[in-house]
Formats: sequence, C-alpha cells, structure tokens
Amino acid sequence: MFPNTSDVLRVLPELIWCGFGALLMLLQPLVKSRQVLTTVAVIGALGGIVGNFYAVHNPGPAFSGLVAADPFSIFFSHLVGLVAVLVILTAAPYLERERLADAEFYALVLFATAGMGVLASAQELLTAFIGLELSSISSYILAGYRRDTLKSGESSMKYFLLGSFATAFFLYGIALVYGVTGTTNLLKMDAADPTSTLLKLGLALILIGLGFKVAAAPFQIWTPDVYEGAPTPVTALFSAGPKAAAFALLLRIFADVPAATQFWFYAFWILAVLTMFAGNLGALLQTNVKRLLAYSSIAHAGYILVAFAAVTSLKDTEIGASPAYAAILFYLLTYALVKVGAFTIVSQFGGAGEKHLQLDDFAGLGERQPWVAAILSLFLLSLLGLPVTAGFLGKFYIFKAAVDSHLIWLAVLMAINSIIGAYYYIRVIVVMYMREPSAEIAASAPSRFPLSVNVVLTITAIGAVYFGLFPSRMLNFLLQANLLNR
Amino acid sequence: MTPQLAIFFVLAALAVLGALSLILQRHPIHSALSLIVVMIALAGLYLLMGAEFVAAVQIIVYGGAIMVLFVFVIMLLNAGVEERTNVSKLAGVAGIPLAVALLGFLAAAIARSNESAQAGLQTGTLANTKEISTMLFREFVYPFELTSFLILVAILGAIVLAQREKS
Amino acid sequence: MPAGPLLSILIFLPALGALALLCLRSDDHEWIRRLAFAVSLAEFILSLWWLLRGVPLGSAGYRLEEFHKWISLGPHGSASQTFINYHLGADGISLFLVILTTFLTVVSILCSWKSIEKRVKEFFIMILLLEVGVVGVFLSLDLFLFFLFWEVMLIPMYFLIGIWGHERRIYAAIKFVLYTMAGSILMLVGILWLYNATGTFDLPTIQNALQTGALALPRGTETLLFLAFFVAFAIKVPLFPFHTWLPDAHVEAPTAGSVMLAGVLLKMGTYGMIRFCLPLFPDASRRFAPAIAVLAIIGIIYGALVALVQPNLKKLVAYSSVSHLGFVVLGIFAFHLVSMQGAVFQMLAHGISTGGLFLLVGMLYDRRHTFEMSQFGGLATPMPRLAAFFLFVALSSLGLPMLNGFVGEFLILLGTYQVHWNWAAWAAIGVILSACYLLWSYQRVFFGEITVEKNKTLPDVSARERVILATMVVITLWMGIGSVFITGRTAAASQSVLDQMARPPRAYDAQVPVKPAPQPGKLPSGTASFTQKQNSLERLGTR
Amino acid sequence: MPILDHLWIIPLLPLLGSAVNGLLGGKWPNKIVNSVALGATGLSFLFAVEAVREFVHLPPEQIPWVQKYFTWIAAGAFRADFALQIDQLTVVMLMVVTGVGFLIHIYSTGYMAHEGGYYRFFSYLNLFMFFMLILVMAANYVLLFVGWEGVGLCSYLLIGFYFLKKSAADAGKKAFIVNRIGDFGFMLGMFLLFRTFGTLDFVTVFSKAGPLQADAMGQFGTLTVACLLLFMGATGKSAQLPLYVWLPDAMEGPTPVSALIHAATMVTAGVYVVARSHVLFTHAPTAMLVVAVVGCATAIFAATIGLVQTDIKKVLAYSTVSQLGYMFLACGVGAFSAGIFHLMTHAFFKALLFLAAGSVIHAMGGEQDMRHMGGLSKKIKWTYATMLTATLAIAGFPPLAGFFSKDSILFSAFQSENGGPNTGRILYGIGLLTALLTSFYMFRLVFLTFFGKQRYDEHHIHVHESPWSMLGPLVILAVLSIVGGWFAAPTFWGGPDYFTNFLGPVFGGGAESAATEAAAHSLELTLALVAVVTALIGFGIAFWLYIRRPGKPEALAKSMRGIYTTLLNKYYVDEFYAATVVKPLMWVSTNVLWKFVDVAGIDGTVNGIASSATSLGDTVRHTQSGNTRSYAVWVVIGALVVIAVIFFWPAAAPVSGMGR
Amino acid sequence: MVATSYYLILSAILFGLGVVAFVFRRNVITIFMSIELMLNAVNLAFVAFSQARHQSDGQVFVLFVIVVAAAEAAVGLGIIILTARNRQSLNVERVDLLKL
Repeated sequence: MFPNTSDVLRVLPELIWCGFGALLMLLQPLVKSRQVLTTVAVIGALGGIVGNFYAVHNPGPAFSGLVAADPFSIFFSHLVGLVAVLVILTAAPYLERERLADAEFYALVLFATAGMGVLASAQELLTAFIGLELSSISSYILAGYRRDTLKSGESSMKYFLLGSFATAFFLYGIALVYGVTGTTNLLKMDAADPTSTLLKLGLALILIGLGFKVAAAPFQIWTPDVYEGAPTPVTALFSAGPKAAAFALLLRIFADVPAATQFWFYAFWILAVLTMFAGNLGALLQTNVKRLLAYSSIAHAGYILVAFAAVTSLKDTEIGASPAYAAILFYLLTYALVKVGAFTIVSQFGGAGEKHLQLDDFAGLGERQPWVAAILSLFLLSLLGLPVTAGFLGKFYIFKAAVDSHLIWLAVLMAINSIIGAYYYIRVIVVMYMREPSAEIAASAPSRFPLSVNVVLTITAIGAVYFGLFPSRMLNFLLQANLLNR
Repeated sequence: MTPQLAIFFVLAALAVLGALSLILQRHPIHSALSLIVVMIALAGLYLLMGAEFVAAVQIIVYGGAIMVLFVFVIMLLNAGVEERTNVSKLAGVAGIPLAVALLGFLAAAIARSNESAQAGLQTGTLANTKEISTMLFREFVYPFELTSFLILVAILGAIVLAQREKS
Repeated sequence: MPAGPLLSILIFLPALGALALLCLRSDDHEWIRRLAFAVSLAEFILSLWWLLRGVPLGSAGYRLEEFHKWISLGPHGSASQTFINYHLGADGISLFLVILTTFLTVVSILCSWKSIEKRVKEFFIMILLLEVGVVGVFLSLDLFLFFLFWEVMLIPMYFLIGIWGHERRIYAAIKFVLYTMAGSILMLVGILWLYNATGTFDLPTIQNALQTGALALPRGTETLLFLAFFVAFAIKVPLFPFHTWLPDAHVEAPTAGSVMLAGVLLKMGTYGMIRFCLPLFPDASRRFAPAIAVLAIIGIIYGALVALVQPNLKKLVAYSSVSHLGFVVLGIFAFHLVSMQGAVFQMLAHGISTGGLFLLVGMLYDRRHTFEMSQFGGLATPMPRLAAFFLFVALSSLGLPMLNGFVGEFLILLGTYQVHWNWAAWAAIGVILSACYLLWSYQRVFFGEITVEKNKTLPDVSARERVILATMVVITLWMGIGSVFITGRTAAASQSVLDQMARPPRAYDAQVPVKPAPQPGKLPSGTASFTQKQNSLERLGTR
Repeated sequence: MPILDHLWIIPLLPLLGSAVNGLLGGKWPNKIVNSVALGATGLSFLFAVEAVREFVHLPPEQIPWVQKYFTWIAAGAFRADFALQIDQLTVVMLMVVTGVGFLIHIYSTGYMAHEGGYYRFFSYLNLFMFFMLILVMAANYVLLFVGWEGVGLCSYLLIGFYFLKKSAADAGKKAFIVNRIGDFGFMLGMFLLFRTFGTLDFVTVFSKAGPLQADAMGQFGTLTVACLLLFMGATGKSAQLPLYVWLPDAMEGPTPVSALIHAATMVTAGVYVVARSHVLFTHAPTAMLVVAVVGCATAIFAATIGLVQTDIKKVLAYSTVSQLGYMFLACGVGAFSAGIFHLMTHAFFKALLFLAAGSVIHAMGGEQDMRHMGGLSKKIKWTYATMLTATLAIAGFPPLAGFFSKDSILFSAFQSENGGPNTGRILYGIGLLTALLTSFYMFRLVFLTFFGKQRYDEHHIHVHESPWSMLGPLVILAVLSIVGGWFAAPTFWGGPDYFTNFLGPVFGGGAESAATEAAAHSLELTLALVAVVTALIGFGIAFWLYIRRPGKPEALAKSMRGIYTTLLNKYYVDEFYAATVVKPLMWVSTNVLWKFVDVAGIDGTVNGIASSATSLGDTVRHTQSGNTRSYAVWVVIGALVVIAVIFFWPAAAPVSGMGR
Repeated sequence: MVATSYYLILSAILFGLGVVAFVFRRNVITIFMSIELMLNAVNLAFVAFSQARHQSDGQVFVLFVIVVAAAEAAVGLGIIILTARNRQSLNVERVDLLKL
C-alpha cells in the first residue's frame, strides 16, 4: 500500500516543491520578513532541482509507471526549477513594489512548478492531467494576483474560462483514448488499433487541449491578453514554464504512442504555420512591450511546432528522431532563459502599477542605462535568432530538424517568419538606441535594479551567450539514445 | 425495448433537456438548476450502469457541494437576468453553427465508429467499490496525493482572490 | 613566421580591442580613439605580415588552417555523430579581402576621429566588432561558422547605421537588416539541406567529396541549393533587382559605415559566390550563368544610369557600387580564369576606390552637412586639395588605366569577352556611363562659380584627412601599376575554383546534349580553332 | 647605346615634372615652375633626339627595339607588360610630340604668365606629355590604351582649366565622355584581338596576323571587326564623324592646349593607332574603306562648318577635324606613310595656327570673335607673318609643308581602287573640294583678322605684340611649316620620297616598279597642279569676298539663309545628339529607371510586401478583440480544424516524400 | 441492456451542448457552468468505457475529475467574484480591457 522508497525518491523534486509550497503557507502568518520568505522560496525551488540527484543516478519509472524519471523528465525538472528560481528572484522586488503578499505567491509558483514537473514526467494521462491542473489552477490564481487592478482580474478570468474549456477537451480526449485502448498509460498504447476512429478523435482532442496550453494558433488567442494582464513575473513564468511542460507532455505522447505519430503530422504542420504567422504578424504593430513579447512567444511556439512536425515525419527512419527531440528541448531551454530575462527587465521598467510598458517608454534606454539596454538587446537578438546567442542555435537546430526531415517548405515558411519577427525585435532595439526619449522619461532617474534582479539578468544573459557558443555539453546530454527511458 | 433502455432514454432525455435549458435560461439561477437536473440524470445513468459509487459521489460532491457553491455565488453576487449583448460578431454569427457542427461531428464520429469498446453492453453489474478504493490508494496514490495539493491550491486561490483587504 | 592560431588571433583581436575599449571611461574620447586606432592598426599589420607570409605565392589550397571540433550533432557517442567544426583557413582570394578589411577598418577609424561626437565608445566598439564579423566570414571554412560570422556582422552594422546615421537612419538600418536576413535565412536552410545531403558542414570536405564524385547532388536539389545560396549573396552584393537597400543604407550610414559597407561588406556577397556557389553547385551555376549575367549587365547599366540622375552625391556613389559590383558578378559567372581574377581584383579595387569616394563625400558632409549636389558647386576654389583627391579617386573609380579600377574592369571584360563576347560588349557600356556620372557630378560639385555663400569659407583637407587620402591614393596607384602582386597570388586560388567547376560530368548530364561553346558569329573558322587552342593552352599553362 | 636601353627616361621626365609641379608648385613662383616644366620636357626632347640618333644606327633586325620593364597586368593567359618600343613610326611621333610639345611649353610660359593656377597648368601639360609619350612608345595595345586614356584625362583637365566657366567644364566633360564612347570600341577591339591572337603585344600580334588570309571586301571576319572596333576608338580620339562633336567645344581650354593637344598631338593618336595597326587593316579591306569614307566625309563636313564660324579658334578647330579626316583618308586608301606625313606637317602648321591665333587673342586681350578684329597685320607683324605662313601651308601652296603632304594623300586617294574602280576618284574629288574650302576659310580667317577695317574699340583694347617667349616658338614652327614637307619634295623631280622610305620598314612597300613609277610621276605632277589651282581659287574667292567686297558675305548669308544658319549651327549635330541621346537617356534614367523601376517598382514591391505584412498583422491583431466569446469561437474553430486535418488528411507515412 | 455507444453519443451531445453554451451565454457563471457540463459529459464517457471494459480504473478517473472540478470551481468562483467586484458586471462581453 505504501509506496516504496525509490518511487518517492524519483518524484522527489515535485514533492520538495509541493512541500515548500505548503511550508510557505505555514510560515506566512509567522514570518513578516520578505527576505526570509524569498530565501525559503528560492531554497525550495533550488531544492527541487537538487532533488533530482537520485533520479539522475537511478533513472526509471515510479509508481508503477505513472511517472518516469528519465533524462527527459530530469531535463524538464531542471528547466522548470530554474525558471521557478528566476521567477521568484524577479518577483521579490516586484511584489514589494506592488505591495502584494509574497508567501502565497511563492507557494503558488512552487505548486505550479510541481505541476509542471509532474506534467513533464508523467507517463500516464490521468497523472498528466492532474499535473496540468495543478499548474493551471495555480496559474489562474497567479494571473489574477494583482487583484485590485482590472487588467489582472480580466487576465485571470480569461485564462481560467478558456483554460478550463480547453482542459475539458483534453479530458474528453483522454476518455476516448482510454475507451479505445483500455488504458491511460502511454507505454501500453502501442497495441491499439491504429485505424480506430475513436482513437483518432481522442488524439485530436488531446492535441486541442495541449495545443491550447502551448498557445498554438488558433488556440493562441488567449495568450496576448493573459500575458499582458498578468503581473510581469507571472508572465515570465507563463511563457517559460507551463509551455515547456505542455510541450514535454506532447512530446512524450508523441514518442510513446505510435498512433499519435501517425495522425498528428499534418496537424502539426498546419498548426506550426498558423502559429508562426499569428504570432509574428500580430506582434508587428504592437506598441506595448509586454504584449509584444507575448505575441513573440506565440511565434516561438510555432517554431517549436515545426520541430514537432519534424519529429513526426522522422519516426522510425534511419536518421532517428533524437536530433529533433534535442532541437525541441534545447529550444525550450534557450527560449525560457531569454524570455524570463526579457520579462524581468520589463517588470522592472514597468514601474509601480506597470504603467511604463509602452515602447516609447524604452526610448533612449541605450544611453540612460547602457547595460540594461545591452542585455535586453541580447535577449531580443536571441529571440530573433542571431548568432552567438543561444536563440540562434536553438533556431538552427529546429531548421536542421526540419530540413533533415525534408520539410523544406516548412523550413522556408519558418525562415519567412524569422524575417517578419526580426522587424519587431529590431524595432525595440531601434527605440532603445535610436530614439530620443520624451522629456518626462529622460528626466526620470534611471531605475537601479535590485540585487535579485541583477542575479536573474546575469544568469539569463550568461546562459543566452553560453548556450550560443558552447552548446555541446547540453546537446550531448539531449542527444543520448535513452533520453526517454522506455 | 428493455426497461433499462427505456430508463436510459428517459434519463438521457432529461439530461439533454437540462443541458438545453442551461443554454436557454436567461437567469443564472435557472441555469444552475438545469445543470443540477443534468447531474441528477447522469447519476441515474451511472446507477443504471451499476457504478453506484460514482453515482453517489456525483450527487454528493457535484450536485451537493459544487452546485451549492454555484448557487451561493450567484446569490452572493446578486446576479440578475443575463443581458444578451452582441459585442462579439464572431460568436453572434458563427458561434452557434460552429459549436453545433462540433457537436454533430463528435456525435457522428462516435456513432459511426464500430469499436470493440462500444460493442459491449452495459451489463449493470455492480462495480466493486473496494476495487476502486484499492486502485485509488495503490496504483493511483501519486495522483491522489497530488490532488491534495490541488485542493490546497484551490483554498489558497480562494483566499488570495476573494479576500478583501491586502495582507 | 610565428606559429599558433594566427587566424583566430586575427579574427578575435578586434574583439579583444572592443573589450578593452569597454573598460575605458566613456567620456575619455581621445584615448578611446587612440586605442581603437592602435588595435586596428595592429590588426592591419598582423594581417599583412601573417597572411602574406602564410599564403605563399602559387598555393592553391587553404593555408594556415585551424581545425577544432566544436558542436556535436546527431546522437551522442553513436557512429552518426557529426560535428560543427571551428575550421579556419585562408587562400589567395580571402587573403587580400582580409587585408582590405583590416585596412579599411583603420581608415574608418581615422575618418571618424572628429566626425563622431556622440557615443564615441560604442561607435568604435561597433567598428571593431564589425571587423570581427567580416574577417571571420572571409576566413571560415565551415559553412556553419561562415553563416555565424555572416550574421554577426549584421548587428554592428545595424547599429552603425541606426545610431550614427543621418535623418532616415532608422528606416535604412531596418531595411538593411531585413533585406540581408531575408537572404541569409534562406541560405541557412540551404546550408542545412547541404548538410543533410553531405553529413558535414566542412567546406573542404564537401568540396573534396564533390571532386572525387563521392557525392552527387540531384539536379533539382542542386538548383534549389544554388538559389538559396545565390540569393543571399546577390542581396549582399547587391545584384539587380535586390539592390534597393543599398542606396538607403549608404546614404544614411555615417562615413565609416559607408566605407565599410561599400568597401568590404558588399564583397562578402561576391566572395560567397566564388567560394560557395561555383565550387559546390557547378552545374547549377552553369545553368544559371546566362540569367545571372543578364542581371549583372542590367545592374551595370541600370546602376550607372540611375547614378547619373541622382541629385544626392552619396546616393550617386551608392548606385555606382551597384554598377561596379555588377562587373564583379559578371566576371565570376563568365567562368573564365582571366575574368575570375579580374573579379577578385575588382573587389579589392572597388573597396579602395569607392571607399575613398565615400570618405570624400563624408568629408564634404562634415563641412556642409548635406549631400545634395545643388548645395555644392565651385568647391574647387575653397578646397583645391580635396577637389584633387576627389578627382583622383573618381578617376580610379571610372577605370582610368594605371589606377586600380582599370585592371579589374579590364580583366573582367577581357575574360568575359573570350567566352561571351556579347556580355562583355553590353557590360562595356558601363565603362562609358561611369565616366558620365562621375565627371558630371564632379563638375556639379567642384566646378563653376560658388553659388552658396557658406561654401566660400570651407576649410581644405586637414592633416589627418590628408594622411588618409594620401594613403588611399598611393594604394590606388600601386594597385593600378603593380597589380601583378595581387593577381599573382590570386591566380592559383581562382584556377582551383574553375577546376572544381570542371569536374567530370555525371549521369544526368549525358541526357542533356552538351551545347557547343558559343562562338562569336564573326569569327572565321580558321581563327576559331586557334582560339580554342589558346584556351586549352591557357588552362594547361597555369595549372 | 645608353638611351635606347633606358627608354623609360623619356616619358618619365615629364611625369616627374608634373608630379613635382603638381605637389609642390602651388607655393612656388612662376620661374621655378617654368624651369621644372621646361626642364622636364626639354630634357625629354633631348633624350628623344639622342634616342633617335642611336636608333638610326640600329641594325634592321633589331627594329622594332622593344624594352620590357615589368609585368603590369597578368591573369590567366593574359599578360600585359610595361614595355616600350621604338621603330620608325615611333620616331616620327616622338619627334613631333617632344619637339612641338617643347615649343608649346615655351609659348605657354608667356601666354599663361598672368593666369591663375599656373603650376596646375604646367603640371597637367607635363602629365599630358607623359601619357602622349606612353601612347606612342607603347609596345602593346594595353599600354597604348594607358596613354590613350591618359591623354584623354589631361585633355579633360586642360579643357576644363578655367573650371569656373560652366562652358569650359562642360566641354571637358563632353570630351572625356565622347572619347569614352570611342574607347568602348577600342576595348572591344582589344578583347577581340586577344581572343584571336592570345596576346596584345604589337610584335606578336602583327607577326601572327601577317600570314593570315585577308578578309574579302564586304566580309566581316575577325580582323575586319577588330579593325572597325579599333577605328571606333580612333573616331573618338581623333574627332571623326560621328564622334567629332567634342573637339570644337574643346576650344574652351587655353590656346596652347588647343595647339598641343587638340591640334598637334593627341587628336592624331587615332591616326597613329590606325597606322600602327596597318597590318590588321590591310587584312580588312572593308574596314579600310570605312576608314577612308569616314575620313573623307569628316573632312568635307567639318570644312563646310568652318566656312561660316566667326570664332577664330572654332574655325581652326573645324579645320583640325577636317585635316584629321584627310589623314584617315590617307590611311583608308592604304597610304599610311602619307597619313603620318600629313600628321607631322599638320602638327607644325596647325600648332602654329593655334599659337598664332593665341597670340592674336593675347593681343586683343582675350577677344576671339573675328568680327571684332580686323586690320591687325600692321600692329602685330610677327604674328601676322607666321600666321600667314601657316595659312599658306595648310592651304597647300608649294613649297610649304602642307602642299607635299596633302598632295601625296590626294594622289594616293586618286589611285585607290579599294571598294570599286571609282571609289578613289570620288574620294579624290571630295578631298579636292575640301582643299578648296580649306583654302577659302583659312584666307577668310586671315583677311578678317588682319585686314580690312579695324572693328574693335581702340580705347578698350590695346593691341600689343606678344613677348618673345611666345613669338620664338611661332617663328620656329613657321620655319618647320615651310621646310617640314621637303622630305617628300624630291618626288617631284623623280627622286625618292625620303619620308615614305624612312617609314618603309614599318609600312612595307615603297619599292614600286619603274614603269608604274614613271606613269605615276606624271599623274602626280598633274594632280599637284590641280591642287595648287584649287588652293588659288579658294584664296581668290576669299580675297574677293572679304577684301574687295566686304559687304558681300553678309548679303550672301542673307540670300542663303537656310544653308548659312545650318552651317553656323554646325548642322545641328549637337542639338541632334542632345535630343536623341542625352535628353531621352536622362529622362528615362530619372523617370523610368529611378523613379519608376527603382523607387516605385522594386522598392515599392519591397515596401508593399512590408506594408501588406503590416496590414495582415493588423488583421491578425484585430482577431484579438478582447471578447472571451470570440475567443471561445476561435478555440472551436481550431478544434474543428485539428479534427478535420486529422480525419480528412491522409495519415503521414513516416518520412513522406515532401520536399524531396 | 443499453449499448455503450448510446452512452457515448449522449456524452458527445452533452459535451457539444456544453460547447454551445460556452459560446452562447454571456454570464460568466453560466459559462463556467457549461464547463461543468462538459466535464460531466466526460465523466459519462469514462464510466461507460469503464463498464464496457469491465475495468474499474475509469471510475477512479471520474473521482479525480470530480475533485479537479471542485478545485476549479473554488478558484473559478473566486475569480468570478473578483471580477464581479471590480467591474460590477458578470457579462463576459464587458470584460474586454485587454485586446488587440
């Protein structure tokens, strides 16, 4: 009845995050010091990462195959943990500035992170569903965390309504798949009749549900509004964490269920194209930086979907799908780092009440705060995919995956999108370096960044360059043959 | 037509009518009541299938707890008759047709598919509640424990969102 | 001759310089300039010394190679694991382009000494970073690495135009970046496809495989790949009709930016054609050569005609680049050794002469803050020296013999004529037109009575400017007279490019009847055979 | 033989002079500039004389004497050396260039003494000498082309010397550009020669071309095409139809420049090239005919324009064009040595004419319009005397230089049968008519200038004789104009033509049989008589019109208004070119190429793509209406799309054929 | 004896009606109820499949779904209260501050 030790140790990260979440709630009435709470939260997030140690050395399934501790889940566990650390560090000064309670916030971040961890390691659809809900429900709350502002509440409401709507689709998909295969365990689904209509329908519904979570067009529709309305550190979390986790689940379903591989190819092809165009075209005219970054994250989801299409068309061929998997994972990593970094800067510049989010507010930043401008430029160039940045290599691998799978036209469409994307990223740089600021902005004192923010920026900036120059170690890890421990 | 089938049709009709009523009622409280009708009908269907534990949970948790919460909130917010604004052109023009198309497609796809899973008849044999509990605490202990955190989050959310003053 | 990673040092020395600049106080303009100048000068001297010593006369292959495994691809530890390599090397063609780059960087830094007053530190950092990118492009032997530097170079150039440019700088900067990226991103797809076909990014390896017949690209694939590469290069060159970014970028860029842009960056396109398009996709190159030649010729004439009617002096020079680079492309796609060497020479010559023109235009701008020729007129009176320098550079640009422009143009036309007389005939019209637009503009700027009061008191060239210009003049003359120094070193490399084009025909070629080489209609049969013999002799003799 | 081993020194001296004056002369007084410039050219002249002296002692097998210094351009099989060569033709040119050049330098020190930019002038002039020497001494076409373009440059610089004047700057530019049009042909000609012979060295090309079979008349073989292309270059440089238009305008330059460049030396470069390439031309009868016809047509065409010009220098300019036509006529009928002979004598008397005209202008304080002169013969006697000598020479009065050279050209033309039995007669007839016109307009010039009433205001213009620095060269050139033709004089009493014989090793021939020679001799005497009579008629008409009946020309002009204005406006050729070439080109460039194709077309397309992307972006953006119900519908649409794709699209086979 | 497909069709219809309700209704609470309707439809499918296959895990899933629905309800209603309080309206179409 009671699970054995190795089961528990293999899900230790999630447990640590949940535990620290609960701990923070307990501490909340007792500890008034924000620093202490922040420290505890950071320790908790880091603890989760450290908690991977057992899984690293003893990979394998846990809880009779409900979850797996394989390199794949370990990667994501590190990724979401890292994102959590960064988001907490970013949020600390933000919460103080906005006079928001922090213990609950951190707890929610940690719960969400745990949910993402579950999502990424789940090998069974129901567990995945619970993980998804854990992260989603936390996210709904976080989106509405600045509850006295209309935008935050609206963001929360939209996210909640549409998110639950999509979850219902996802769940219905699970039900149908369960009906056909008699199981919800991904590893046991190979026996399913691949021509089954219900299976097709079920997989389609699952794709819809997860497509919503990863913001694939036309399910991307919620993203800009929710991202814009949510507190900026939360936006950072949204763009990096849940998305990565949802992609992880999608990838795992894909890798483990042969039928999915078969049915999803064209859907991915089309979703990828729609998503790229929706994101990039939508961003073209944005003047709100936060919203612009939201559209940009849609576009990036589109790029990742290109790699998904590549995975599909690669399965069971002589080349092997692993480069395409590696491309997706690597992209998620670099993208998460850069996006968190960018949103961190935005959260600092927003000022009290997030008033300064317009593009014009960034005018003359290159002179007022050269370092910040330089780092933001680095992030933007990484998002744009120029060399020496991690974003370039990420995009490069996706291109490579697409070309390796002979998806030349998809690669060309992605190329076109990169160019459209270049326009708006560059526009931000233009504003920072080449526009004179308005008198009001020029007069405002340069905002000194708190230490924790500087730490975040340092980590993300170094990461953005490091993975652009020396990706080999990471890639070798991602390219290992037993990435998914089946 | 077996009695089961007759009961099924009655309950199914009730559920569908309830759902339609949910759609058509203008006052949220009426919609909530319609939904309760659906839930009760579904509970009846569960009983018909022999899943009495689920049926009980359906009544207690869904009908009892969740819907009461709904009604409570409706009362709390003093929600009146829904104003039928038509700001969304898309929803106004294409919403219903598309949703109905989806409905039709789902139903048609299921109806036309001849899966082995559907071939079976609902025997109405008693589901083993003990088996369910064993499963819950052995096989699915991990998600089960996670749901506890989920509930914790829900509580936390309610506090964070609904409390009036800042801490 | 020192040993060690010389090429790496050449590439990254300016980056180190940029780092050092970063450490200086940003209001200490004098030392920032001095340091930047010192770094660039050191770079120039090192590039001269190492490259000229390291790439001996007559060597065809790549020299000074550096090779390290860099990024792994494919499943780790498996047999199919491949690498992106850090592979550098220089040959006769890249050698001079690097030297041109390092030289023009020095010039750019000197010419910005006084004219850049805002954000001085950043400016010089950008110039040095630009140098990193460009030198890297010329020295990379790995397709990935090449692409990396190719893109890296965009950013500093973008900032140079966007921050220190003129009125419409932002429009121009964005246009420049988007245009270039539009081409290069497709090239990336092409590079990956090539990788997909060959399993490596290493240029010499691919070249080798193609040479030995170990690798044969299907006709359709080769065509698409060729186009993917070619369009990227054509945009950079820029070949008609991809040229419209150029006038804007040039006009809006600061002088140093224009000098680098015209002097070096455009050459990256033609360099790419020589280095990649021809050796890697010889059949496609041959198939597309007529179309490309037509575009090149259109570019030559069109660029010249549009230059002719420009009221804006800088735009005029910009359009003249379109015309001149058309010659280079023509020379490359004539597939004749003489024209190929001419093309390489013309790349260098154009770098110096057009660089010089932009310098002079910049000096005029420094004095008058306008490029409109209607604002000038009669400037030879207040500044005779500047007028003399301008004339000299203009003459070299219009291809006066004994100056550098002539040698390149002449060889290109001569070589092209040997294989396609009509191409050369059309292109030679550009020679007439270049005289038209340069002399006419010269007249409008320097001759006549002074019409604008302000112009009466303009100062003539300063000592610093005189040093820069005199250096340019000396180099112009030297290249015009001692061209053998350069052509002798580019000969073997150019020949090897053409050799790689002439590899044995493959199966599908046999289906297409080989068209007889077009003979000019007017050549009697007796001399025709004589010519052919000459051509074959020429191939034998220079191998 | 020290100088022959160091031929480079001859061109290099002027280059040094140019460099020194150009770089340093700005701050120097005129005297130093003078001594540098004169020293350079004078020394160059002396070295040239010495070189010629050494040359005549060379054994024939060493001729042409080629000196190679370094390889200038090398690529593939192409090689162009910096190599100088000297043969008989070069000797003639060398002497003309350095000799006349030196004289004009001396003259210039006087003429330019009060002009600004003195050092600049001499620097350019020396530079011109350098390029001209390169041109005549080059041992291959490419190096020749260096000189060819170089003199064009100097011409540009010197025409535009008074750059404050728009007309001067325009004229300089026009000269360069028109020359470039010719160079276009010249370059293509070189390319074709290289393609045919694999080299551009004179010696090799000619030795390879010699044995080739000549093209037939009307056959456009390689050599014919090559010759025509080279000739195109020559028409540009030597101001032949249709590219002559720049030369009259070139009179905007200072007068010594007109004398040196636009009369004596540079403009004859085209003749030189044709003569130099005679081996090729003799293999291309069609090209020869073209040369003869173009030369002849230019001669008469320019002469007619010269009839009515009132600007003293313009008359001389058209006269130059006309005389150059003569030279081409000579080459075209195969009388290369006659052409070169006329080139030389023309250099003497036309330089003299220009210099004398310069002296007149100098005397008149810059006035160039002959209508405002008159009666100067008593005031500037030396100028008058020398000018008259030159006029007699150009009009072809024996025994002056022009008589002999013109006579031998007309004689050769008369004998030519290339292109049909009557071609020669027609050419001769036109040539003779030209001689008549030449005589007429030259005497018209003399009469208008030096005779008749004084038509200027004496209070404003103080006519004065020029200084000796100017008169000295005039006198020397006058002497040369008299004796310069005597090389050929012995032919009239049956002796040898020394000039032709001297050039014999270059052009071949010269050894005709005694019988034909005898027949030819009598014919030549007849033709000479005819020519002299013609010249006299021309003189007579001029005398009658401008001395006896001074009012008559005006009446005549009125009565033949149409012809007169046409001639006065030079047949409207400039206007024709402007209307058919220049204006349309500018219009097309501005409105079609730039504004339409470039800005509206290409850039418009690019910007159009950008703006359509933006408007598409706006559309996409507006789907974000903010309304949750719409969003829900989008999700439903998405669901339908996904389901439809999965259901109705064929399932993907692993690695589909896409993209392959 | 009722065929499983009947239950499944019913569940599809209910799910579809939930979707219809979602796009049709304007009141946030009612929209939320339509989501509950959809979840109920899913539950029906789960139970039906569970019974047809004689596997009890389907019923376990239903329990999980109900728990999740409860949690969602708590949070969702919290959000609704928050919105209603801020905006004095439950009409979802009036909540459109964030757009474009």
